[in-house]
Amino acid sequence: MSSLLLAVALLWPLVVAGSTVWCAYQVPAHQRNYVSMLWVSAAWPALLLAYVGEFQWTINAWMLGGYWELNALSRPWLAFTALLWSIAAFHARGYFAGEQRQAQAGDANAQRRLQRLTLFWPLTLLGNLLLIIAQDIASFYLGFALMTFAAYALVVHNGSPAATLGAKAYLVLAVIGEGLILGGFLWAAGTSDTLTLKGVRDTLASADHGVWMALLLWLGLGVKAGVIGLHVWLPLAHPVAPAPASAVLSGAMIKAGLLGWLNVLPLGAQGLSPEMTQLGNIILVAGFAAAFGAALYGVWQQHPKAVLAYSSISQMGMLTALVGVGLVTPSVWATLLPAVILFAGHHALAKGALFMGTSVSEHMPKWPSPLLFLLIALPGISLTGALAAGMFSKWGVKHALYEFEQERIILLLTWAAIGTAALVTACVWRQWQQRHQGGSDSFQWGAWLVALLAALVTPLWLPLPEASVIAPPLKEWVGIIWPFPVGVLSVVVLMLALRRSAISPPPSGDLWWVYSPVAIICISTARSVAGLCGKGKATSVALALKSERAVMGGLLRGLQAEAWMRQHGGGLMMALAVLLALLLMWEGL
Amino acid sequence: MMWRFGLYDPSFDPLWMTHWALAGALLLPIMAGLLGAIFRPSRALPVVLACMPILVAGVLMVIDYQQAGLLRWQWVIGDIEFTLRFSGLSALMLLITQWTAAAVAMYTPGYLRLTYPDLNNRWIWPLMGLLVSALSLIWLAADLLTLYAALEIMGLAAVGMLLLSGKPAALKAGMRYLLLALVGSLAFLLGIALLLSQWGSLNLAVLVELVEQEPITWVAAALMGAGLALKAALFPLHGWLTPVHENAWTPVSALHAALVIKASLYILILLWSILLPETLLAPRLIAWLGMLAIVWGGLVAWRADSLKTLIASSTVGQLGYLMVAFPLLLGPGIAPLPLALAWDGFWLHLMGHALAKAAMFMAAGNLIIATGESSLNALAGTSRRLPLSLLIFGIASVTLMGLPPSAGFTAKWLLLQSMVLTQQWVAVAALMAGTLLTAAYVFRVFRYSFDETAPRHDYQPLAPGMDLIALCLAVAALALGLLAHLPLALLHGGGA
Amino acid sequence: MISSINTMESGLAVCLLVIAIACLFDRHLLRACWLLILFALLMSVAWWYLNAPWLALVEVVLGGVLTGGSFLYALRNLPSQRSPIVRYDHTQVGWSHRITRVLLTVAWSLMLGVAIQFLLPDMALSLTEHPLILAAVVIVSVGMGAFALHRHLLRRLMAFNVLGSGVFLMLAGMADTRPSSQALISVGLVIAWLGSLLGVLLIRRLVEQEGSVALDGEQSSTRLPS
Amino acid sequence: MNAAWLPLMTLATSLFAAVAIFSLPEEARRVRTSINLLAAVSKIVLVTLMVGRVSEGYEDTFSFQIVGGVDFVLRADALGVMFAGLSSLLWLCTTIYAIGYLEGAANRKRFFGFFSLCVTSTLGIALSGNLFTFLIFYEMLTLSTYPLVVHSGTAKALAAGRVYLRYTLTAGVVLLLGVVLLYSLTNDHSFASEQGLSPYLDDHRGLLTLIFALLVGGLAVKAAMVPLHGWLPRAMVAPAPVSALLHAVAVVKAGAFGILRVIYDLYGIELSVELGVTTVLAIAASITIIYGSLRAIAQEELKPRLAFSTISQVSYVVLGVSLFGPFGTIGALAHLLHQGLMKVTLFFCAGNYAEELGIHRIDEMDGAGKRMPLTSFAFTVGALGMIGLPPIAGFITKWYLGIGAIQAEMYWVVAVLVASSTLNAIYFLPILHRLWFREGPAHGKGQWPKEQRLGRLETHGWLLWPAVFTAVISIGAGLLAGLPFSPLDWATRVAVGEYLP
Repeated sequence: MSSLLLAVALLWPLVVAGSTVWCAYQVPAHQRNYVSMLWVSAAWPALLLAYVGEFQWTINAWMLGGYWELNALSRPWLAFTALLWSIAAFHARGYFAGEQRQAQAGDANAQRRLQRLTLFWPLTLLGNLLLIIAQDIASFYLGFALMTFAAYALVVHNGSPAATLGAKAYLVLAVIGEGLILGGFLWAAGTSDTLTLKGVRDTLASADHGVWMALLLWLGLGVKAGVIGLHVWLPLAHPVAPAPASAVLSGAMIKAGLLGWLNVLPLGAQGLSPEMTQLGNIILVAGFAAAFGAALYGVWQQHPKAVLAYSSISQMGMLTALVGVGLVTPSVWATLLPAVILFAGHHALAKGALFMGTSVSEHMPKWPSPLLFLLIALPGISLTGALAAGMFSKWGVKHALYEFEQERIILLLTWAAIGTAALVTACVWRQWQQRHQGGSDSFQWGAWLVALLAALVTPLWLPLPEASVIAPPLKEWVGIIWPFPVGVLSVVVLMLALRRSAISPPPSGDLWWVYSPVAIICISTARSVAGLCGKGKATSVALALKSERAVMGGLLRGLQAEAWMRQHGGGLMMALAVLLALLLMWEGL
Repeated sequence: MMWRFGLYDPSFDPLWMTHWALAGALLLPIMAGLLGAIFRPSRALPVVLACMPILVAGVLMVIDYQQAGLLRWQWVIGDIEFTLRFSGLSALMLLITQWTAAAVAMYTPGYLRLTYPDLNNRWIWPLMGLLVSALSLIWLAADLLTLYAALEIMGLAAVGMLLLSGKPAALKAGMRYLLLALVGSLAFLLGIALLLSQWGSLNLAVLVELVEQEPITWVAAALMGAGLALKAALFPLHGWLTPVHENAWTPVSALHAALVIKASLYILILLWSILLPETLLAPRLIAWLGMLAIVWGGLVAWRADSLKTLIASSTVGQLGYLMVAFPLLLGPGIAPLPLALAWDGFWLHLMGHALAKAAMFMAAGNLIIATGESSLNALAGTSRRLPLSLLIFGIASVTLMGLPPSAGFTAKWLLLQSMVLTQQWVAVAALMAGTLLTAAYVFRVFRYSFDETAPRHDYQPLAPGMDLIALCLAVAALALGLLAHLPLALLHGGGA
Repeated sequence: MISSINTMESGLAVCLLVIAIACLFDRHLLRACWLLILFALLMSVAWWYLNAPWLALVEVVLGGVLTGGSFLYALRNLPSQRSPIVRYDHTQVGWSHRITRVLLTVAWSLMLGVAIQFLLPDMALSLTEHPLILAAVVIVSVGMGAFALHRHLLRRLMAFNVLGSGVFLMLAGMADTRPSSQALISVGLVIAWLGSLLGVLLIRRLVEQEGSVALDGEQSSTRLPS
Repeated sequence: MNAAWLPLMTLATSLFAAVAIFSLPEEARRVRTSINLLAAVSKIVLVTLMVGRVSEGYEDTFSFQIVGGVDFVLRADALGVMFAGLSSLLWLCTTIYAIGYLEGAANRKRFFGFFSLCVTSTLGIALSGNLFTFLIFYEMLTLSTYPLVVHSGTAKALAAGRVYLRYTLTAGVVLLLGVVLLYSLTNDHSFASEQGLSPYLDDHRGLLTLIFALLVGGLAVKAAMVPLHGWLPRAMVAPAPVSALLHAVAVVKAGAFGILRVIYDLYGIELSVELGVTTVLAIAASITIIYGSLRAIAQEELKPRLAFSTISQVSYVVLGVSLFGPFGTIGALAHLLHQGLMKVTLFFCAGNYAEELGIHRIDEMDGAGKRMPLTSFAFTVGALGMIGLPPIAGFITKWYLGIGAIQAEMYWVVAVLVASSTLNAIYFLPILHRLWFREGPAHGKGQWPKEQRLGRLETHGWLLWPAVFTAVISIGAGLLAGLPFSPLDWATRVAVGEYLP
């Protein structure tokens, strides 16, 4: 039964993708319904699968040997991912309603864009699902790659120069990330002859060069998870992607990197080498750097989705730091893990809701504005930990860290929450500034409301282990809540203070503008090297041809000797006879 | 060495039927030739019928040889002794002669009908018969008198055939050939004279016993070597060859290149084996000349711009392969294994070349008839119109290039292995270079023929079977490579 | 008596040698032709002298009458047609060409001389012991040299005939006139006659068609691209 | 029980086809097509039989003597059957493709005749049981591909043919020398012999190294290893099916397969490592991989870019061979098959673009995905497979090569692999981007260079389906690599046979 459901869960997105292709060639353009209910349903079987229970599958025929599992980690992960994808699909149905009308009216560009998006959406979903349930390297890598590359189409959707740039940044970093991941996996798998993620984890913990493999994997997966330095694609890609795509990109897909870490890094393993602990520290520092840096940079952004992208970086920074904790003090990990999952799940839904909110604020339904913007802000407030599920997840983390006396980290996390609050404030503020009335669709705001609700009650539906969700005791509430008002205040103060001054906002994508000239120089160098190779070869060929021509000329002159030999046949015969006789005598006498 | 040529006493006398077979093999060609002169066959069928008894005679002799081993005939007529021997080598050469000549004869009527339909062409038949008889006699002869007479008859018949086309260029070429061939045989005769006066016998088997290494042997060997080298067109005495082949009729060129020059070479290697066993320098000289021949023939062929010149020059290069094998066959201190390898390779190459060269000449002849021109430029577009002729040319050239699977390859393999074993690296290099040069000139032909930019439409149709005969020869040359152990078994059958 | 025999033999040898050389180097072709016939007749005398009367007969018929006739046919005007061949050889050869031929001739005579010295040890004592053989050696060498030297086809053909006779003489001189050597010589004579006949016919045709009496100067037959 | 007829018949099917085609007149299109297809299908059946026999543990051998000490041997062993399977499968695809491609063209008789000969030679190479037989078919391959390369008869084609011959014939001569040296040293040496050449190691170390250099040097020309690769990009003037077959199976693979044979079956892997030649080979292969990729980036036209990609990709096989260890071997063997499938797909697609739309240059490909979706899908599969992305077959081999490199402790090889993958991405992804994400003539911008409507579908069905089929197989070979008789499974079987005799 579960296997059947698994098959359906994985094949259904393919069927959906196939149906979009079918429609493209068989249904006339004006009747084509790109975001049909069939399309929306792509993630449903997977969502169902997450609630069936824990299972294992071994499929020998699959690539290098398939080993899939729904366990304590992957099941909740699958649940929130599939849920987010389902909600985002609903949202998309509303979001793209206008574009669909254009397409049906005969706009070829709109047709093309929608066609592309609806084809790659289920494929991206498929990759995401596969990497969650995969416990063998090949499947994980397949899922990861499929998701990564198919998502390119989601990012590039509207085809504007900004979108092209965002998609390019995304793709370049994705390729680098894939390379790093492959390198890490190869190294680990080659060292210990394993094909499963668990085997990789064990190898990382025990092998001589484990820390380097871990570093490769951490960085490679970190591209997706927005580790500082590799995060540049997020603020470039998110603002340009359509809101539902941003929602899944930021909610579900960047979590794939985190899931990868949880799967392969030897978190919580005992007896780690000092180098590994060192790596943990680096991860910790990088995480917090991202958490704070993104907040400080993000509040200046103009585009609400760019702000949200930095918020994602910041949030992922916190999660990165928690992963670092898992390496530095392994003992804490067992209790920390459920909290991290909850954190991730909550962030996924909340961030999804926030991104959908940006589209809602652009097409506001005829609701009272304060209510609307309260609702828009709500998942953000939850993210800061001041409310509902956010509070639970914050407490879950703090609780685990308290137990192992990691006060410093708690302090830093709390400060980071201030950043979160600031970013949320900035985002809502920007949305308010850029709000638009009209063009709303019930699917659009309906899905958004569902996401909002789901985000607020995350612990209720997330299939976490028993008793892993602890309600924060009342006396801690202040400690959890206080960053929110502080963050809001700081932004308000900042905005008021800088109201008159004309500071141009820094470009989104920060380090990209450093990387890209360097990369361009590198590529042009490679091109010129290739050109030089070609030129060198051409010269050598020309030289060879020239010498060949000279030799041929000489040869032709030499061949005149043929006529000479013909003339002097008799004399040559005499000479040969004499020569032979002389040789024979010479040898004989 | 001597058992290889069958110069020992046989254990059995020939059967009565073998006598008849011998008579048939030696005389029937002449008679068939005379018949041909009378009836002037214009189709292949009567020629096939005429060839049949000759071929049967040859096969019968080979069968007898396989049953009885070496066959020997000896007649004494007025104090003059005539000796014939039929060894494995003779068997092979006889077969190759008869079958190649038969193929050429079958090709001839169609060729003549298309090109030279006048009365004069009847003379080709008796000359061809005479040539085949003389060749058969050479392979069988075991005394110098018979050898000399047969060589002379062959030479004159060959000259006659080459002159038949009657073109001024052909006459000139034939004149040069005539003069040089005559002088070459006089040098040969002078050698015989020295031998006869010193050892008092013309019988090769006797000479084997008597000959000692002394200056008179050497001078005789040198004279014979030079004379036969001239007749065999060994480099650098090959100058007469190219014009002769270029201007003669195609079947004549085919026969000449395939067999006639090989006969002189055969006599050369036979006599030197007797006179100069275990000699270092003279065979070395021949080998060095052979290396030059490979390169030179290849170069001339490469730069040639007429098809027949190309093929004729290629003969010079191909003879070089055989010359290179001289030190391996005659040199001192050659171990039995490389000697055997070189021996097999030598004859295999000779046979393969005979078949392939005949096929190549015929294919080229067909191309020339069809296009009406003999220059390479005229070949443009032939790959579309005359694919079969070109394919035959290709198959034949596989043998010449020594690419597998062909007799040329297997022979080259054997020679190479022998050279490697005796560490003659320069010869190895020459063989390698020869392969490349051969490929260069062969593919030049194909390059022209694949050119589709010059469309021509006026191709003369060929007579039926002309391509087929050539194809059979070419394929035989290929098959000889894969089935090399069959002829080589015959070659070994005599004494091992 | 030995000395008288030697005188006879020596005289014969000297005559043969002189006529041969005269024949080889006479640019007047008709005269050379007659000299060749005279040479053939002297040869038959030599055969007679060497106790080979049948060979002498064959020589007269083949060498003198038939071969000589062929050459005369080439040169003389027959009643029906004029001979196309000019009766004087005007062709010129270069000095280097001549010198190499002379050197080669000397080398050949030395080579043959060495062989004979081993064959007939008494020759070592006195060169005149076997004057016929000595003459034959010189005739062979000079004939060969002349063959390689001349450009005129008819003269080359004559040189071939002289060379052939020299070879036969050497054969008979060294190996006696035993049956096998007589057989060899007879075959050689027939071949020489046939070759000469063929050659003469060819030369006539060539001169008629091309007007040239030499093979060289034509390089068209190979068509080497230049 | 020795079914000697099996390898012989497998070889003979295409030989008979060649003879039959040559003897048919040019106009007999229908009969020729039937013969082609019949022969191709029956060959696949025969190869399948052989696969069955080999998996049951038989090694069917056909042999006869050529001359003393030299035999002609055809043997169906696991490695050979693997290559034979690839060639026969791709022969069928390419034949179908070629029939469509040459619809109405001139000289089809010649083309298909030599095409069949070419396949015969390839099969012969696969099944040859000793070096002599290998050499025979190796040279036959050279000869039979020449008419295919110069098929169009243009000056460019003829020049390419000349270059091709210069390289390959010289290589053939070098190879011949190596083989002769080896035979002089050891006499007839079967590929099936267990002990390799190690008995000669002590006395003839230098000679063995020299022979190795000659053999591999000769083979490397066909395998297009830098700097002996010059013929390959030029040979691109050949018709698309020829390029496809040359690149995917016949010529370059013959070279690579030869190197496999030399190392595994002739020298034995231990001896090769002992001689230190594998390291040299690995370095040469790495240089080729990087150089080929770099040159590919600089190409503006589609087919030359694919050609340089081939140069780079084929050396993966050599690289895998030179890694001591079962994983490298598996990677090499599997790549032999996988690269064949993927590259043939790419060339089919390139041919389709050229035929249907007249596209030769990469910058003409904008938006072709809309016009020719299935072709572009196949192309995408091939390209992604070349980059090494899962689930396409290319990933599997890259994976095994990487593991092999790590187990052989040659970490720089991993760097080479990663760099090559990145370079592959750099030169393939822009094409894919153009295909799918740019707007071109299909969206009403500009015109195709030379558009023809060849069939009811996006192009002629004979052209389309082979490409799609090989693309699907490429995915299948990656996705279901664990199935029995998949390329990976068979490669593993061979490798296990090599390492655990």
